[in-house]
Amino acid sequence: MAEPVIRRKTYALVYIAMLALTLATTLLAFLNMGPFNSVVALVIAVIQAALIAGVFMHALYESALVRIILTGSVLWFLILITLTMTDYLTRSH
Amino acid sequence: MSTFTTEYDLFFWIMVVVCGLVSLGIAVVLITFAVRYHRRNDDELPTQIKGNVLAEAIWITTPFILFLGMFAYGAKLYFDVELPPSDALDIYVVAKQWMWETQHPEGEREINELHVPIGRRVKLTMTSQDVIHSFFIPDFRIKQDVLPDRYTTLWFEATTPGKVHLFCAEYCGTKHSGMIGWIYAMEPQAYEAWLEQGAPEGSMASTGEKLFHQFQCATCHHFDGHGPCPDLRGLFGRTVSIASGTSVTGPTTVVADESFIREKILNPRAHVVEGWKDNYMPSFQGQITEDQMIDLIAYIKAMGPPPGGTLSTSSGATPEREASGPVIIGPGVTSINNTVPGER
Amino acid sequence: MIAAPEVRTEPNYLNAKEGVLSWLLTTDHKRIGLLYIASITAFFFIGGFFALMMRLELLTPPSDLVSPETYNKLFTMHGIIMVWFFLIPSIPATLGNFILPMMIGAKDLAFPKLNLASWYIFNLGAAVTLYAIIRGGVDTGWTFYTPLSTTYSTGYVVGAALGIFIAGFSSILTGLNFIATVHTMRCPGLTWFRLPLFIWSMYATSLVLVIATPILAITLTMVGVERIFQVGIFDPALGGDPLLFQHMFWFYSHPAVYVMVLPAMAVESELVAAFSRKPIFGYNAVAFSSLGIAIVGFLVWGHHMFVAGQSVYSALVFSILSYLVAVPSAIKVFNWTATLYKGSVSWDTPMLYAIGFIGLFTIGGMTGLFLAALGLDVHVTDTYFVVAHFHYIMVGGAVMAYLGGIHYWWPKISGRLYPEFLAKLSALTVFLGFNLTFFPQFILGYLGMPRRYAAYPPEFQMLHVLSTAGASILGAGYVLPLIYLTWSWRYGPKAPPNPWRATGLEWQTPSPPPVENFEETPVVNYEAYDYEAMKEKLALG
Amino acid sequence: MAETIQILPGREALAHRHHFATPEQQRETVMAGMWIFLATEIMMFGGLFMAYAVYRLGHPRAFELGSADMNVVLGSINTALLITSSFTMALAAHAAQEGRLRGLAWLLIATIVIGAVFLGIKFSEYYAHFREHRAPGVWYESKPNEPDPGGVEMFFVLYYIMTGLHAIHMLIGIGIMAVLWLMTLAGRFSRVYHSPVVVSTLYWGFVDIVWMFLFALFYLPGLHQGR
Ligand code: HEA
Ligand code: HEA
Ligand code: HEC
Ligand code: CUA
Ligand SMILES: [Cu+2]
Repeated sequence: MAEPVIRRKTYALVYIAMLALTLATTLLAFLNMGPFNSVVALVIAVIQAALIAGVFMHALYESALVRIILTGSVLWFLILITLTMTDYLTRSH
Repeated sequence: MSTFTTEYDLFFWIMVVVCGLVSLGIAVVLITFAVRYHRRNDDELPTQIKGNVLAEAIWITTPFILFLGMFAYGAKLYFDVELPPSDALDIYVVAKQWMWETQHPEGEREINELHVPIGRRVKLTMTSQDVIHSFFIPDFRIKQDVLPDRYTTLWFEATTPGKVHLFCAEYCGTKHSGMIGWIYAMEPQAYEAWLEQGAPEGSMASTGEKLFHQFQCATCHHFDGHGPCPDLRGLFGRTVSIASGTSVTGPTTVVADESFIREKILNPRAHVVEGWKDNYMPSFQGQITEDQMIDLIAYIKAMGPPPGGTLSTSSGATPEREASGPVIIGPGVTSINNTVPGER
Repeated sequence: MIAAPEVRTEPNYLNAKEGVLSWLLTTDHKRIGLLYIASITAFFFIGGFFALMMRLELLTPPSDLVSPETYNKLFTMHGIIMVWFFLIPSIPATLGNFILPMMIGAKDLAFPKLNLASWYIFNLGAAVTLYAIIRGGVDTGWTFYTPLSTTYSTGYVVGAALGIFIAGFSSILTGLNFIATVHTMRCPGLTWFRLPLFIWSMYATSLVLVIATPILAITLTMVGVERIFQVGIFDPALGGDPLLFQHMFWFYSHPAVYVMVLPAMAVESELVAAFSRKPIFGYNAVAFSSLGIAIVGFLVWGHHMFVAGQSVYSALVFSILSYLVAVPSAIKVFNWTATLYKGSVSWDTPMLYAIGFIGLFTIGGMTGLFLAALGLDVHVTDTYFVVAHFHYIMVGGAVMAYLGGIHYWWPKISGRLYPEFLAKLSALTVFLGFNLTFFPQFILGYLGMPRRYAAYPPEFQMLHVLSTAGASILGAGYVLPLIYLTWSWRYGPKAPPNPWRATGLEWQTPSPPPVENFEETPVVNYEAYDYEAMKEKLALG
Repeated sequence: MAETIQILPGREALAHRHHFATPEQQRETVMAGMWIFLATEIMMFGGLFMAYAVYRLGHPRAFELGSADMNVVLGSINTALLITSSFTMALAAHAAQEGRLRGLAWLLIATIVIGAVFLGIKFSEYYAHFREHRAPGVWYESKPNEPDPGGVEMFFVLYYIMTGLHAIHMLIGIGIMAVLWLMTLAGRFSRVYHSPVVVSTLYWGFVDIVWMFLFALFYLPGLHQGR
């Protein structure tokens, strides 16, 4: 199995994108968009997470096994949230 | 015995028979094979059979279908137990380490005992003062956990007179096994007679009325519709609009049931009523016991509609049926009571 | 510590190095397996001792032998020890550790040092828990429900939780090690669908361990923080929701029950194949059912909360998913049974345990179906019906399989044979004692006897007496193997490499195995349990 | 985008552990092991994020009020710092892969220093909250007339637990990096053997990812309503 080596330029581009996204999310948070404030903040956070995982952590370049582990664990976290929310969102008396 | 007892036992024994037969079948086959194909000599090599798709398909689908049946039957029974009818006799239960306090609308209080009439639906509204307990009447086949800072309900209709066990079924500390009592199911006349001899302090609502004055609720909540705050008459069971801006992703309307009133008293600003955004109701957190709380609620519940019929509080809300069963309001949002974990 | 027998001709993992340090610092998966056997056996008997005390107390209706307070501590410590310090590590950390690398033709696990570390972490956790027990014990039940555990209990909750928290990391490390090993260390030719079913099941177990255990860790941490700082994470009086705790606890603990039973199923598949001399009927179905259980097992936790106050709609979802997870179990039971068909079925001790497992697991599982039926659970939840349900699976099922596996691999582990007659006798004793102990509890539960009761109304006494009688027989049945296996370790007749003429790679190497398992790396060009291909080698037919 | 280098078997005695058949097998195993470990970390923080979700749903307004107490300037500086440190760490891994040990040592130092500054800022924030009596369990006071004070307190409880656990991870990470630095100085790494550096990059990246969410959930919700 070969080890991925990523060009420094790629790292630099990602770095700049990350900083830009941070700026964007902070500024957007000052607007009042109702519930969409949280949506925007979370979407940007997810993009940032994907950038770090994909490039800084090489997930994009690693074997399928690594990607399965990564998506699997994210999926399981979503299961935890979703099924718990079936309770909290439909509770009554 | 209650109406559930027969329903429940029928299902239970059907399950025993179905599962019993399947287990018996497996056991018989297993033992037959073990005996019939017992190894004759040490070097024996039997015919190698790797599997059979048809057999596999049969024993995947058959249990699955049986399971679906069990699920459906179980779900039906569950909904009967879980959703209280609206015309029931209301009884309040407060659990504390390690005793049960029950209270009838007429004001009788009992400890570790509960008298109920047969042939009449009874709805228990329960809360705990400390840890989680569970109200369990084995003979009636019903049980419901009782949680602190929250109301849960349970209902039943007793069918035969008699004295049956009441247990606490959720482990609640040292004397969990001592948190037991008796349920007395009585003929209606006997029940009436029993009610007669008690109630020294008057009904729950009248106690509640005294408390309403004692806690100064009445200084704000006048009955002329012109006070500095909403008129509470006719409130119970109605749908109330929540002022926007006080809750961003939270519910916008709420059914005014026990949990709502309780929240209003303890954590009033979690959900402020539409039109009253700038008037503050103070919190009574830490001042009102669970017993007093249920009396207050009984009082508010017992208030009739305002004489004129018009309501000063909620914007255009029409009187609703009693909140029996979950009421879903909008996408994924329900009546707030208990959507909201751990309100103060 | 188990001392190496003096006469060993071939160099093997037992006599390769001498001295206590060579054991305490070993990175050999086989020796670590033995270290684990020592630890969990001790915990089994401690937990069993607590069980016996409980059963004695329950002989009579009032709480006369011990006070209610003591009784509460007894069942709490019984549950904690049996679950976290015996059953969860039992098969994976002992048999799994010992056998798994050999089965896939590897020299060791992927991370041998982590493996040793996991044993130390386990013992550290155990020591902390024992310390909490000795200092006065805990009385919250093994489920640590809030707000009892965070606010009201006077026991050493933080100590016990810390112990479990630490032990959790040993589970995680074991699971991580197994997954990495199975993925990357299989010997040449050993493709996924040639793997013994033991591996599939163990792999599924590891997935659950790795994904679920961290949630337990964080949940217990939150309980600890809440208890120490008195802030309201779960306590409603301070602003929290106790049901959130239950969700988080069961998100871990329901998958954890499959951590307890999947390894038992792993062993079961090996036993049934070896003692019927046939491949497991429907290999693929059994293999995938293991994964199915692991995955769907994560979606059902709410069935522990049907009357706890969760939304009724949520309960519906959890109920139907619970039925879904029962399907793969059913597949397994039917396939094991079908494997015996036209086989060459021997009645050696491991097979007796294997057959006992199928019967008891079926009963335990089916009563699980009662509990998963929403309306039925309302009455029997938190009664002895539940107690009987899970003992049928965990004691009747998992412990039986564990004992079966220990007997099956004993010749490999120790290089010695155990006394067959005593072994059969104990298998029978365990089976009978078990049923006498726990069958009456189903009836008790249906009649309404709540669990965790130190005292009870007199009408339940008869059934409790039966149960206590059964427990004494059961206890004797468990002490017996301890004695004769220890005896045979030194004095048993020498075992040949493959006493059962089984097909697994672990049997293709001497008993006991050499340090790196195989003289030369094996190459596999046949499927699991392929007796046809191994005919010559095993001198069969 | 990615070019690859082949690992040469058998060059480095240190690199190859006896129970692996080949160094490639070893590398693959180590990477799998680390990612599985990160999966457990995801679940661990996942539990906390779930608690956050449940309580925020129950107390939407209170969480915004609590968030308004955060210092968003320090928060964004910290976010930028952490991103920078991830960048230097990724470059460190790159240097290790190319066998540039001097570069590796300096990049590790840079990462450690930036991480330490992050923690310094974080603790100064904790201290400021403490001064405002916003430290549940230690010294907590609700503001007068604060709506849903319970919810606000819950916000702070979660804030401390979640950022605290994150800070602990940072501390551990800095410790690991210090060890890597010493190993680098001792000449333990090379073009062939550097998996500890790569594996630590994964860890550091994960810690960074967690912060992205913490920033979004604790610092941002209170901004739009003015401070
Ligand atoms: C190893 C442990 C283990 C296992 C494998 C299981 C397996 C199952 N469990 Fe059990 N369970 C526990 C351990 C376990 N359980 C414990 C410890 C508790 C109590 C915790 C506590 O509160 O302290 C508990 C509690 C528990 C409850 C909550 C009870 C309550 O507190 O109210 C429920 C409810 O649904 C349940 C259901 C099930 C189901 C549906 C399965 C299924 O997976 C079973 C599937 C198996 C079969 C069904 C048998 C084989 C199938 C066939 C032969 C098919 C043919 C059958 C037919 C067609 C009918 N269990
Ligand atoms: C793997 C799990 C496991 C195992 C193996 C067992 C084994 C046994 N359990 Fe356990 N049990 C649980 C898991 C387990 N249990 C759990 C999780 C609970 C719930 C706890 C809770 O509610 O919080 C529980 C609860 C529980 C109760 C219910 C208590 C209550 O609700 O009030 C009972 C009652 O009979 C019981 C009995 C037994 C018995 C008789 C055995 C027997 O199989 C034990 C047989 C073993 C022996 C008898 C040992 C023999 C040892 C000696 C003879 C010598 C001892 C000497 C020394 C230590 C020096 N258990
Ligand atoms: C200082 C004035 C004040 C006092 C004292 C007071 N309230 Fe209120 N109450 C209000 C105001 C203002 C509102 C409307 C704003 C809101 O929803 O918070 C209100 C709302 C309510 C509501 C909801 C009404 C609706 O239409 O939905 C209930 C129920 C209630 N109060 C009960 C009580 C009880 C019971 C007490 C005494 C224990 C009490 N109040 C004491 C001022 C007061
Ligand atoms: Cu109250 Cu148990
Ligand atoms: Cu379960």
